[in-house]
Amino acid sequence: MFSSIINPDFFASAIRIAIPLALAGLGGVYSEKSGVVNIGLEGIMLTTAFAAVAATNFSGNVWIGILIAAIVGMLLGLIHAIVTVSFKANQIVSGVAINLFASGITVFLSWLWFHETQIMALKSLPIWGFRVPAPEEASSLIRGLIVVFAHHSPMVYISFIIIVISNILIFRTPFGLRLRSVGEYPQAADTLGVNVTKMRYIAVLISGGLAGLAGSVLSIEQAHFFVKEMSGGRGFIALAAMIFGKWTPFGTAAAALLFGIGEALAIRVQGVYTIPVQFINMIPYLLAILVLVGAIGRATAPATSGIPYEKEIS
Amino acid sequence: MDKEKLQKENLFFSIIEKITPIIAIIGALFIGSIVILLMGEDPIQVYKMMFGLAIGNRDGWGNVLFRATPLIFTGLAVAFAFRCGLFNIGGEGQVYVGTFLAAFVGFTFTNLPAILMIPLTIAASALGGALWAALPGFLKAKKGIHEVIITIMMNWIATSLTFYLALLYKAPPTEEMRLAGLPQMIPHTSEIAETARLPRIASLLSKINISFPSHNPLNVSFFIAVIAAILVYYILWKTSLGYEIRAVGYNSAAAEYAGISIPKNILLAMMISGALAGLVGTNEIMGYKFRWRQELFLGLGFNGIAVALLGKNHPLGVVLAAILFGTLSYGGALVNIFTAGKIPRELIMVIQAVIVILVVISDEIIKRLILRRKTE
Amino acid sequence: MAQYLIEMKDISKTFPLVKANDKVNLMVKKGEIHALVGENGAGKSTLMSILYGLYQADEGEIYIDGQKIVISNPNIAIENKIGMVHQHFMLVPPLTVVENVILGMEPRKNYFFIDLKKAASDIKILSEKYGFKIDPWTKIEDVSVGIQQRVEIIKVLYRGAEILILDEPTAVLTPQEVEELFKILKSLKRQGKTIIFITHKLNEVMAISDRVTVMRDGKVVGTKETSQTNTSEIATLMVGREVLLITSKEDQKIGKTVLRLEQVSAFNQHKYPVLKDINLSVKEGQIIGIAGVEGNGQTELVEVITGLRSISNGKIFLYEKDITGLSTRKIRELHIAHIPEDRRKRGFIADYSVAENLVLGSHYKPPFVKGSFINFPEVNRYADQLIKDYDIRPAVKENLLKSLSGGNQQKVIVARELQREPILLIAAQPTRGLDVGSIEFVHKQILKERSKGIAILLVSAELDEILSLSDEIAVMYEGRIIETLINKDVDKGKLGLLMTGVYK
Amino acid sequence: MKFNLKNIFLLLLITVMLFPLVAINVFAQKDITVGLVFDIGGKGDKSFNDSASRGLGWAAQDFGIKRIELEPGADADREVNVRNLASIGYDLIIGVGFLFEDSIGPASDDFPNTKFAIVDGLVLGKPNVSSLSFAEHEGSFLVGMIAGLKALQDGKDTVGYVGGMNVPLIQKFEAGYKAGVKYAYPDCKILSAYAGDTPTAFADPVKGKELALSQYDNGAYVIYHASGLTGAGVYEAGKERKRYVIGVDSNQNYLGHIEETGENFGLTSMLKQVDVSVYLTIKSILEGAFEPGIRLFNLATTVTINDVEYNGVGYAMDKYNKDLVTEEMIQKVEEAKAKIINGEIIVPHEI
Repeated sequence: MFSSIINPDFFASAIRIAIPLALAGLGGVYSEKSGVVNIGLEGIMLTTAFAAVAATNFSGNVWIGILIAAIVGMLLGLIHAIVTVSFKANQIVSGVAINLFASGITVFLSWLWFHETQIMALKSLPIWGFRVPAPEEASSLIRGLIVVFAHHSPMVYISFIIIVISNILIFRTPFGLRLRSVGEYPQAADTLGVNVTKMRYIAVLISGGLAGLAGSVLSIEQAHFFVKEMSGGRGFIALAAMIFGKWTPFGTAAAALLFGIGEALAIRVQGVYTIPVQFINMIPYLLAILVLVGAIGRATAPATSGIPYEKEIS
Repeated sequence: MDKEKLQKENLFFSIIEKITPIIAIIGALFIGSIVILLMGEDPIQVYKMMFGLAIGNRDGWGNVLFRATPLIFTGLAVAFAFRCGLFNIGGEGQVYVGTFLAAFVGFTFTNLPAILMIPLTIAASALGGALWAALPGFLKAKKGIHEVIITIMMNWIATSLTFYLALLYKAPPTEEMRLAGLPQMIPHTSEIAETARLPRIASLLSKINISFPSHNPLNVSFFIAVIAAILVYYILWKTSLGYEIRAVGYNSAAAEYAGISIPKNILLAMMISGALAGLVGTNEIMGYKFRWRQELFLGLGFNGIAVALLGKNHPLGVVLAAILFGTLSYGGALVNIFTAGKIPRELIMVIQAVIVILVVISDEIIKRLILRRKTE
Repeated sequence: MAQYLIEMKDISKTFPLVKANDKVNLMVKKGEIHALVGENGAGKSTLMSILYGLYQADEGEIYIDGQKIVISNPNIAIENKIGMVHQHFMLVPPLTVVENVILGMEPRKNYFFIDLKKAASDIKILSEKYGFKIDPWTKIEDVSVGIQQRVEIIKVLYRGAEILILDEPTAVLTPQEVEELFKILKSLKRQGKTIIFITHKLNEVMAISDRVTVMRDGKVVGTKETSQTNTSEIATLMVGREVLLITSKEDQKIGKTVLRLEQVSAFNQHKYPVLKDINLSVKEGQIIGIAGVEGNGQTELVEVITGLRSISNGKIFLYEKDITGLSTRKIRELHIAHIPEDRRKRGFIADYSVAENLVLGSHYKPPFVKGSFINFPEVNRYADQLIKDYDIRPAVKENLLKSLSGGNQQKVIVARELQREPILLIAAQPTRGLDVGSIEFVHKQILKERSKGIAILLVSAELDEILSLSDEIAVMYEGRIIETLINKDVDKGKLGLLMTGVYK
Repeated sequence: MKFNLKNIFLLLLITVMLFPLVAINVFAQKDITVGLVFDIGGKGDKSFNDSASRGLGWAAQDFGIKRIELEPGADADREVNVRNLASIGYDLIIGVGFLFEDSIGPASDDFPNTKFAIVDGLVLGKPNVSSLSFAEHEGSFLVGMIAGLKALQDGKDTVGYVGGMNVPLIQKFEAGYKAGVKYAYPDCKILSAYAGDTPTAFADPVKGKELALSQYDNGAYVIYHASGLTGAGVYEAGKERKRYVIGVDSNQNYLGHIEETGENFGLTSMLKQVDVSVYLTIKSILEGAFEPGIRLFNLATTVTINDVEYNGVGYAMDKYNKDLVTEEMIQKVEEAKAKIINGEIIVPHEI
């Protein structure tokens, strides 16, 4: 019974589920490190999930779909940045507005362009990596490792690379240093000639772009479909992962993996034990709350996250 | 600066600030009309149809107010919490739990007379919402965990929990269903007792010989919503409780210094907010469908946020904004019908979101304009 | 070479509601230490922010070394070798010293990465040259204020600054640290650097500067050679009238013990001990001054007495009644008044009206409530009375508190607290950031309360304030009261040494 | 913008006054008019709603009717749509999904001259409402047999089932399917899972894919999905793992086709002929033979539309799966079908 739940496929499944969470959570990291809360991640994921499918169908190429998703994500990020950085409006309000907007615009455009509210992507991403050998050909360890790590779509590997690059970018480069300082103490950064507004724009744009990739993973890679409201709250779980991951790329990715494991577990526990399925479905969310309760006190948000930078008051 | 000039300026300030939602609405309709143009339709015709059909007759008004009612509750919920510096995104879950508890009381205590039953059911819906908001409130008050993410998680948990309960208390199959050998499709609870139901406006008006379409869903719950709005106003601005809640919202450090308990007020504000959201049960359960089924409530909590923003977190504003959203929602559905599906309802959702964004932006622009003017 | 290194000509800058600089002219010679003095709000910081490119002047011109330049952002200031050490340190607490220093002009390796090693060794070299002792790898949040200031100076020097602007650098330092700073400044001057030194402490002007420019109400009212002027002349220029620097104080009969702390200890939010075995008592008619460098537990001391912070050990007594662990509200109900140290943060609710702020903390009790409703007629009557009694301006009770000047905001707080007929007054930094007139007002009120026989605990970073008001002075250092002195016997030097924990 | 605004207000005013007039003139129609209001999920779900839409399309082609398709948003939209279509003179209004019980019930009293039909729901005792019901468990039994036979043929021991929202309606599919598998292959293990508790469980392909992958990885050889669009994810998983999928409602066999390799993994589909029921209902009105009450569509129902014979429920055979399902298997299935029709086999509709 146990081995039918916890096995290599289980971990592979956890990784797949974690990828969009990790990408969007990473978007949250960039944005919050710069001092901008982005709860519009959810809406950006939804919109870009649509954009990816639409662009794939128009162009006949999945990579163009993914690219367009990233661009659309950045455009929504740009809106968030204009509203919150330039106009200094409440960041949560702006994020909520983006989420509302996403729910409407995606269904609206799918009616307009495709005359239905769920659209199938005409092309899908290939699976990369080694062929999983038949049981008799290889030891179970090698088989297991291939299943867990070497048999995914390209976006999984691209996401790994993005996570590693982000960690380097944030902690080892001038850009990262400026990013962190802008979120912690924008006045200080400003006095040293770091352009706070520019840094925040860049960060929120990157955040949108990453959420866009996350959206495209959902629709192009995982579902092969766009369905209304398909982001299903993953943007918010991504934020929880970001908090639990202490606003670092690796931490966020690890937390996303934890949620991936939680959901993979919820999927597999069904039918095996006689717990009502409704309670199993609560697992990821209960996990998120427990994680947040546990994380507080150990993690601190960037000091000015959520607060617009007002130069005049000094 | 002399007193008169100061007061004049304050007046100018407050007038401009108060009409930003109107500017935003006009802007959003303008953007909407560009979209309609791009779709090859005539925006004036569409808007004419939308507003004409929605508020051009009694049936339309009834439907608009009926749709506004739950939004008033969820809008008030968001606004109330906001005054305490809290962002209650958990309206959705609080609505689920509150409405379920109302239904539960409604179909369980069927022997009580209406005079007990109606207040009891109303109290149950408020209590359900309040309880569901208590945990995020508690975690915020005691541990400082941001309420936004917790309330969102609580939404999903409420979805699953109430669904489980709905299965547990699902209505037995009717005679016809048994005969046909058909199971109940999506579970809903039994209907609530007659004594727990709120009368429809149509039946009240017919007693005083005013004609009103009898099928119109508008019911007494709308007045409960208006009363709730008035109560919220009085609580926030006229009582010491409201004074404390707003003090915590404006400046919690100063409130703490003045001996105001921050955890207590956060918990209280969150629970009152949840109770307001839970009161949606008066409309949907006690006044409309008389039984609980999950998809009745989808999206009410989130639209409440938009309503609160547009209403500037003021009860009167919330009521007006809810009526506007009710109009857009009902008008949108009608436009969808009368243009034979050419103009989808989702256009309305886009317009709503644009309104919210524009309210947010125009507030800032106007603040700046005023500042600049003052400097000169 | 031009006669002046820096020439700021006819600089004007208007903010919403205030004209911060009005046709200001400032001339600074190369290699001098130029003091810029004035009261709070005189426009010193604004002028320097313009020079550093943080603000743009509405009109006026700036010449550096005879060249006209437009400083539209700090980068241009840095390019022109201007550096600024801000009053509130511009350091990012969770970052290390080296990260803070290089922020904005990071040395790179491989075009992409920060070369932290090179940066750290550069900083080592710089700090040795000027005699600082700084570990580049520690985090800012872990070092003392004095060290932080040195990091700020290094930050400026690292950018190759020839002109250093120091905005009230001594405000948070002990007298010993001030000495150290002055040594550093003199050594910088020897290396040919030009220094602009903003302060409102006249003894510092006399001790360090070559020339002094005095500002008042956004205007320059005079520039003098320091050697050819004296404190009273500068003071007169500063305030525009003769000032009474020492408040006269009558003898007062000391009564019963009002407040007594017994072995009180407390932690901060990181479970780090911030108060250690505090013993303290305040008697009727007595002012106990708490002296010490900021951040040595004064804030926490006030917080534990007022119930804002729970204590880990010890007891607090009011008239020998145990009040340990009571809520803030209960403590306020025992007639303990509290003028909080951070006015903006704790003292009032900026978006409430004057009237609403005047009942803050009493808002739940009759006569201000009837049932659970607020009794607005009574609140308004009370507000009008207090506005008149304490001369709060403008005398409009409906005004939001945020629209008032700092002095009037403080008057609202003082009025509110004193009107509650306190038996104990805790005044923390009661005159911080106020103009001279308001300071006099507050001091008078405090002494008036003393003469009524009320016990007063005064916490202040202004040594002069402590010295002129208190009967006894308790010196705090690292969470302990290390010495209690009778004011008459105090010598300032000894007090300074105590504040740095030298005498133990 | 200003001009625009003035216009809007002016016209608004005029509209309010002229509303009754406008309504009559613009929307008066002469042809037979049919309104179709979708269930949650909406058009494009590749199964239930699309099937209804297809039936309407057939009727439009054959009879030249005028039609409108609407997708309700909030719950109250259902009633608004039904009522308004009736009030502007639509002849037949079809509500797809049992959720229309609440709105069609009262509306049918207020509009006695309008005909209504409800798919999957029951509105009884009204002379102008037809309730279209389907014996999904019977169809599921047959595809269950195919799944079992396929596993047996290839020497596998496990099949799977993925449901959408965990509700009695969908459990009916599961019950029939399980019975069918056991009938054909008594030792076969059956895995079962549901996508969730909300209507979105019918539209969550991401979840569907993970559910299916977990079943495939635990040995399932064939998975039957009754989960609307969530099933799109099941097909994705099937193609990825090279295992079989059974579709639902419409013929979804093509979803299992991989263009690049020409392989097919859509084993068959359980057909729930909503299209047929919609078509027949429209036809009955044209012929003046509208039947109120329950109309049950099961294996015994036989209809011929455009020279194609349909049952009320059934399984799909086409070019995609003709090589997957052998003649022998079809023969066995047809035998069982006959037994169900004559009552020899009683298919359970509850698990």
